[in-house]
Amino acid sequence: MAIVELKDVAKRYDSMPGKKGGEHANAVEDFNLITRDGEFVVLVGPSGCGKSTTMRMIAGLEHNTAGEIRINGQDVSAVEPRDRDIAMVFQSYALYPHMSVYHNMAFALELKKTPKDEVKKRVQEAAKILDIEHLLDRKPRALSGGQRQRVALGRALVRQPQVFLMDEPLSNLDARLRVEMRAEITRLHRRLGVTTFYVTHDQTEAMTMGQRIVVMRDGRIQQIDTPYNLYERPLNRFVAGFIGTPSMNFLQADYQGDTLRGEGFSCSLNPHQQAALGDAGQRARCWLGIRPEHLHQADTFTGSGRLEGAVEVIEPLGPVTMAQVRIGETLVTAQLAAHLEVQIGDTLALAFDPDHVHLFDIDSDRTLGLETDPAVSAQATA
Amino acid sequence: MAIVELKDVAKRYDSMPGKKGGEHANAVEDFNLITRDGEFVVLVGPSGCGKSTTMRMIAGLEHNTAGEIRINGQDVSAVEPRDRDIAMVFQSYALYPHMSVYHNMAFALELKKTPKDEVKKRVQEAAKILDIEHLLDRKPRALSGGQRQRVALGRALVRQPQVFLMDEPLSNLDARLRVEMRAEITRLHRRLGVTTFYVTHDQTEAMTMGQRIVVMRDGRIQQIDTPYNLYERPLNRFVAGFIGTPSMNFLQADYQGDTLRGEGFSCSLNPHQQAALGDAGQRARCWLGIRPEHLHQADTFTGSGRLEGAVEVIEPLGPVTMAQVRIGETLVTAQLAAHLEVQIGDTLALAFDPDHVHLFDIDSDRTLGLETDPAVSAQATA
Amino acid sequence: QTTITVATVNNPDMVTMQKMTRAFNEAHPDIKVNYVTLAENELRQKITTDISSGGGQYDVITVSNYETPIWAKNGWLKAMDHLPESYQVDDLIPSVRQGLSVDDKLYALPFYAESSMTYYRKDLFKKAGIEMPDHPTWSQMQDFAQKVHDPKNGVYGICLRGLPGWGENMALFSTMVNSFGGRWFNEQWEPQLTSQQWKNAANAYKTMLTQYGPPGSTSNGFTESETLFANGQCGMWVDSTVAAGYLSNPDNSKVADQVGFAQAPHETTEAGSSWLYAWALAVPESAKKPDAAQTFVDWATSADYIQSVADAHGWLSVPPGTRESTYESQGYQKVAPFAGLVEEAINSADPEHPTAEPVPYTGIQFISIPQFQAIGTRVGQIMAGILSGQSSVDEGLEQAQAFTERLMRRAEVTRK
Amino acid sequence: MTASTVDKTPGRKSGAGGTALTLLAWLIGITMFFPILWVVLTALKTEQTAFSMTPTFIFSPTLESFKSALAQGSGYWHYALNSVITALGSTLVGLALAIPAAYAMAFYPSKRTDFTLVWMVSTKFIPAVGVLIPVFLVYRSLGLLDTRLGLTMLFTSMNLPIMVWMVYSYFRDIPVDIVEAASIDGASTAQTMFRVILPLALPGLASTGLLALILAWNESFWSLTMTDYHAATLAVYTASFKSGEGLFWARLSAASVMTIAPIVVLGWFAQRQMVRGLTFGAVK
Amino acid sequence: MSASPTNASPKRRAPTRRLMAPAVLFLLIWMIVPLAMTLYYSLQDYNLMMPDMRGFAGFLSYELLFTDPVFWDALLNTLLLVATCLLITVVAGLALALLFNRTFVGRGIARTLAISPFFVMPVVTGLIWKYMLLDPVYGLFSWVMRSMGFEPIEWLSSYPLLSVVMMISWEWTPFALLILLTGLQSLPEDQLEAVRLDGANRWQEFRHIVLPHLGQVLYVVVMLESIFFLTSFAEIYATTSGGPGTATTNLPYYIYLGAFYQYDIGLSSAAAIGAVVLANICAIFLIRFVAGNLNAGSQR
Ligand SMILES: Nc1ncnc2c1ncn2[C@@H]1O[C@H](COP(=O)(O)OP(=O)(O)OP(=O)(O)O)[C@@H](O)[C@H]1O
Ligand SMILES: Nc1ncnc2c1ncn2[C@@H]1O[C@H](COP(=O)(O)OP(=O)(O)OP(=O)(O)O)[C@@H](O)[C@H]1O
Ligand SMILES: [Mg+2]
Ligand SMILES: [Mg+2]
Repeated sequence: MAIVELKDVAKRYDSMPGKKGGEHANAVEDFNLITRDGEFVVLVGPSGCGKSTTMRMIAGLEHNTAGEIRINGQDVSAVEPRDRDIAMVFQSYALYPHMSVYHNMAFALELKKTPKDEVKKRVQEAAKILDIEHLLDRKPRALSGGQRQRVALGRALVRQPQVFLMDEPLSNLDARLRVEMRAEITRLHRRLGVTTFYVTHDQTEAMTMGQRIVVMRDGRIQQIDTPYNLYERPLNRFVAGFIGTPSMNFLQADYQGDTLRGEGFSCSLNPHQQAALGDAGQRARCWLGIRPEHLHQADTFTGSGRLEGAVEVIEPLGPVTMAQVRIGETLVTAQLAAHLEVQIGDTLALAFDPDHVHLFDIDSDRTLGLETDPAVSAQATA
Repeated sequence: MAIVELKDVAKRYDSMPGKKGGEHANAVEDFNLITRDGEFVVLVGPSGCGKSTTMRMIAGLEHNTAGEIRINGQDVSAVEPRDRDIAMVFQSYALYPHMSVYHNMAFALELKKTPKDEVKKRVQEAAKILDIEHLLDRKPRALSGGQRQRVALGRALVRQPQVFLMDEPLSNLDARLRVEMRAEITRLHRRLGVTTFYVTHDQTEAMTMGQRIVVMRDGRIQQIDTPYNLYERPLNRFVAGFIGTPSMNFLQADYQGDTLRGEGFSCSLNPHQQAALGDAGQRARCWLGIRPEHLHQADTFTGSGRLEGAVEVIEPLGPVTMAQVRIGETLVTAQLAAHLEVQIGDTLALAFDPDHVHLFDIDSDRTLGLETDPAVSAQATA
Repeated sequence: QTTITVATVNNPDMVTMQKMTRAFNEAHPDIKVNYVTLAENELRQKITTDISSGGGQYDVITVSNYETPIWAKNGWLKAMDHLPESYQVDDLIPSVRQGLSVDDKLYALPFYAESSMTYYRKDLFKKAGIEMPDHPTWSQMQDFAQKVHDPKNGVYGICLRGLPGWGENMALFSTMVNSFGGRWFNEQWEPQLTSQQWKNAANAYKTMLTQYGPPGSTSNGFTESETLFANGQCGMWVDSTVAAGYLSNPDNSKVADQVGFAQAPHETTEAGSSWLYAWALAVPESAKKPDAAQTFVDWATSADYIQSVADAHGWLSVPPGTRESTYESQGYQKVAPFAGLVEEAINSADPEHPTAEPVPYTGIQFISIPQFQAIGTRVGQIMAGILSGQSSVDEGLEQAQAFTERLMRRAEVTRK
Repeated sequence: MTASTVDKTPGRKSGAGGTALTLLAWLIGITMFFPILWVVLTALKTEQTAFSMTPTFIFSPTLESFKSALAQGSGYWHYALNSVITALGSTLVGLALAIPAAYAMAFYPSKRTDFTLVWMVSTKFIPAVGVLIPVFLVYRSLGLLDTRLGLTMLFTSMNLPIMVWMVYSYFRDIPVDIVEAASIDGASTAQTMFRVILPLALPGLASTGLLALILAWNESFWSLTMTDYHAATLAVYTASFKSGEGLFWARLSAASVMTIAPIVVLGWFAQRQMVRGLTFGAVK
Repeated sequence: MSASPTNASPKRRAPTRRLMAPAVLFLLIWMIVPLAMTLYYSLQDYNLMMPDMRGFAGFLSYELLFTDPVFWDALLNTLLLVATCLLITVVAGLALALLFNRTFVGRGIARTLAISPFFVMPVVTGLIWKYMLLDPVYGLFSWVMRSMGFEPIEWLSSYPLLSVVMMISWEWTPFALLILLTGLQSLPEDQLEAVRLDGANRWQEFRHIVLPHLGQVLYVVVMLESIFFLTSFAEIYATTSGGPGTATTNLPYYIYLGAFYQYDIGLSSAAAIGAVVLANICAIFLIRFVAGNLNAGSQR
């Protein structure tokens, strides 16, 4: 129910040290994003990249040191957090320790003078969804970690604000509950259509819930795009490596005409890829990116796109098995069939489909062969 | 370097309400486990099932209300936490707010009068692993959530205690870092051989790191076994459903002779399964469990083990796509190929290999056809 | 109906006055009396603050013969020049009356007055085989003290005020200085505190208290000494005449039947050897109800009042030292064997001639100048310091001299 | 964070050392209290037994001194009422002023916060005697002498800096996240204060209030100089039992007991409020 | 702990002003008016007993003050008193707070008993000590000494400053105890747990966790007690009256003597200004050297 607009937003903490030892000076920098009304935006990025800071600025808990934040077109720099009509799930929970779980959840509603019955109904409802009905009378200190997190989530869910901000709301829940919660949040979002910002480290959550995903790194946006596009067309090597678990494998390679050659492998390129590499000019080196799920066992195969190396790690994960194979200096991860019959130390041959590889500039890490300039693309999709 | 023994351990919190509204009376009950020296034990279970409580009892922070805890054969009920030589990563971090990151990590070493150089070396090393080298001078309050968690982890990693206790140490980290940390912890464990208890909600972590996994529910142990066995031979429906993501699908079915029939499907049983069902006596009903990864698209297939229903949810997850299909009253999840060409509402046919199904008693939820009694099995593997 | 506020000290005679207020109300039903009762220090502090700033909070104040002349000169007190005939002004003991007058005009009416005298234990003296003369000298006192000193049995040779304060140890010590022939100032207002007479007096004081006195004598003021004596722990005691009644009363005193009385000791001169102190009631210029206040003051200091106290509480409870008629009364003489001695002491105290040599000031144990409180307090502290061994007599007196000089200079500078 | 208490952890069961510490605590408590007990005993003695070289512990108690301390003329109830009004009044006003200020400084600190705090406390550096005359003159011209209002204001100004400081330090123990959560929940400043902060800081507020109450109750310098009768407090009452002549010790003891009894009783109740901090489980 | 709003954004300062205004204004008036008047009087000839002699005196009062040896004695005594009392009360208060933070039988009662001295009026405290405890003849202390066969000590004349220190400490240790106890109660338990697992013994636990946590509260105690000790008056007034000699004359008592014995408002105002300056120096010292260390423990 709200359009959130961030324009050139930056944040610098007073207590932050300068650009020392490779540290970025700003917690958030040049943040540009305009949501659609009712959009579900997911923020992802390495720990410390500025996700929480961005959320806190939207909430008004932190003052942006540069740029402008607008909600429904209105500049909110002078609007207090309480007047922004935002519900937030804090990464640190921030429960009211002196209130029971019930009152923690009811507090915001009570402040709005919602009728008692209504409050009770909504709290009960949320508690049911969160499976904390039996804990309503307890104080936070008598809860387990995951139960506390659910209370924190419940405190937001009972409300119907303009914007939801959820900072890793499911991180301490078990897989099953997390799947349920994910579904509930998606359902709630569909029903209420509240614009939502959602921080998560869970790729599944990010991919399934986000209508758009913002990938951040060191305070800067790397790409804003749909889940599918992020996976299929990452703008640079960072995004490519960040999206998808296990991450994409990167190998250095030289190219010559239509062939790419690296330590222990070679593959022929399709015309599109050739064109991309040609664009990159004189340089004869590039990064080759292959996702683990695009590698398969290829004992007998000898054609284009064959890798071979000693197995160093084997991780059986139930449905699949992960194998790490040493190719030159790189450990390449491959997602293989469940009942892999190899031992550590064995030599394993892997094959990949050359159409499924990604190519990146050796210096700038930009993806080669994308039609548009990354920055423009980020804006364009926004 | 230590054998930890828990015998009939139970914990009841003073402030816990009685058996009200289906709540279990004890946070932990009848906990029995003997670790091997240097074993890596993972605790999993739904939120609030008593994992943290168990860890805290081992650490001596909570007094077990029943049973006995022994470390290396010695009853530790009279041993203070400080004398147990245990390092713990708290679920709530519990950082020292007034100390810099460096001192948070160095503190335990300094207390032991470790030489300065040595302290510095070890802290630097850990900081490097955790990628928090540039934060060493900061106070915890100036860190992001994930950074704090890494400090909490670092505080344990610098030590070489008898036992490591790690309570969801990676929950707030991004996927990539988590993979790295996982590898580091495994490496450390291999190198030092310290007996480790590890709580996680991440199945991958549990499956890859744990030598044995303890599955808990409502304070009680459900199964203690190797990752492989848990996945392949869960002792009961709870474990079967809990291990593996997405969870196993459960369908009610009647059996008659060698055939199992449910709403919209039927399949023939192998002799082993027949025997198991025969054991169950008169009852003609049972639970049929099929893992999503054992379902595949089967448009043309018509044989034994065919399911058909309307697609309700499609989740493209990059390498695979999850589809939820309605079979009777149940939503069955299937893990299918990445580029699934179906729409919501389409009818989808799925097939499963009857050899890969699990059968459970309709009342007790126990797995049918396991040679050994669950309880005995749990002890035996211990 | 008018209400007057009376500020008064919390001494037993004033407490009696409060109890007698009913009688006043019967005579003057239109006047209601509120009392502000405090200990001496607090009271003085309050009244000073009030009166010097013209506060007008009190209609009747309790003042002593020390501040009366000073305040009168500052124009803060109403003159008592319209006293009715029935008041019998001439009945007032002359020296007391004089102390409360400026230019022969009364500014405060005496409520009770005291001088100093010597108390001793007849039984102990008998045991030691000595006898107390009517007019002992300080040398004799020292001698006696030595003889009756018996700390093992809890008896100390002599109790004297040691508690610092211009109205505490300095009241006594000033009389000692006087009788040793010393004076505060010569006629040019130059302080004389390092003179030989002062040193002699100080040495005598120190010797007696440190060698034959009770322990911790620097905390002993009037009350503490009185307690000690009443408990039978002093062989001798030189102090206010008001203690006589208390010590003779077996209810209070374990040694009631063994108290002997004598005049305050002298040494080289009898002049100024006993002090003169009076608590008097005055009406400030700033009083809001001066007439009612005057009525009250007249009543409380009248002979009738004394008579009615005697009727109500017995003669021992009457405020002493103000009227000759008290001492002439049969009733008083009967219960107070010391009455004659007291009357003599008061009568002989001459504020105009406090010592052998001439002085530019009036007052025996104080000097009627504003600076005296400060000087007396400081010197009192120094004397206590001498007693507790913090400084020698010579050093102490030099400090005292220096302080006095400073203060006098300050006053002169201000005057210019 | 957990709700377990320190003592529940294994190995912490009180053994011989624990018993010794308990005994020590009791011993210290009794020793500290002894002088007060002694005053109470003295108040029950006659003036004569009050002073004796060997202290009497066993004697037949008499209520004489209490009777005279409570006698009609003593006006005990009048003074007590004034004490209650001025002490309570100044404490309440002080809290009302101190809480918002401390809240602002604790949760919205700025560079001037430290300065402000020190400045506030520096207003207390002037010894009361030093400003007595100025304040007296001002009060006289404002007609505040001997009024409860005047005395209450004096006490308030006397205690305010202390209260701000204490409340501030207690507020600082509360995680900011909670305040942020409240503002996200739409709570106004007042609502945050009353519904979130105050309940959490209750133990601290209780001790602050108690402290202010005690200081005001026991203040004697200003009460003695600025009041006479109408607004005079128990401090004045007590002072009026001190005398330059005669034995007054038992009476003074009785008066002192009557003076401190209300505040001691109140203190006993108030310190129950100082229960364990409540912020556990609030934040990660 | 949490990421705190380290920067006060402009929009957030608004409530700050509004909330602080009443207290600040109130104190401002209460500080400025008397201070200005005191400053004014310190430059005046103003003797209560000499109403006729008023006028501008320049710095005469200050000159007299600084040349008065008693003033310097008083200054020294004040500092001595503050320093020793602070040391005793804070150390003892801390020890007692730790002692009473344990749970034991009848803790509430014992704690109340220990806190009670603080409820007693300072003047009464003085009287109790002077007459009932320290009196060399009737005092309890000397009775104890005597019954053990020793000569009683003449506390107030032989060790006057020590006696005053004892009194003040008796009265104020409970204050430190009370405040520190409340501070201890807010110590997050998980930190204690962490430090125990880190292998700290009791002392290290205290030194590295409890003490830093108490920093802020300790700072408050030190600061407030300094004020009270700097301005302590009633105890001295009721017992030694500043003596013997100048042994227990502190600044407030010195000012008192100036105002009510010399009636010299000029001089006592100058001394009051001197006390303010001294106190501010102490405060700066505290802030510079103590706060830095103590404040480290604060949560934010
Ligand atoms: N202090 C307490 N008082 C009362 N009950 C408590 C207390 N601490 C925990 N509990 C309850 O005990 C049970 C187990 O808690 P525990 O913290 O061990 O769970 P957990 O398995 O760690 O869960 P999570 O994954 O959510 O952290 C929970 O139901 C919880 O509500
Ligand atoms: N109060 C602060 N003072 C100084 N620096 C801070 C403060 N809070 C956060 N930072 C820094 O700002 C950066 C961004 O922090 P932020 O909390 O936004 O990260 P995040 O993306 O939420 O990370 P995480 O996933 O670990 O929670 C981090 O490098 C962090 O160290
Ligand atoms: Mg974050
Ligand atoms: Mg937990």
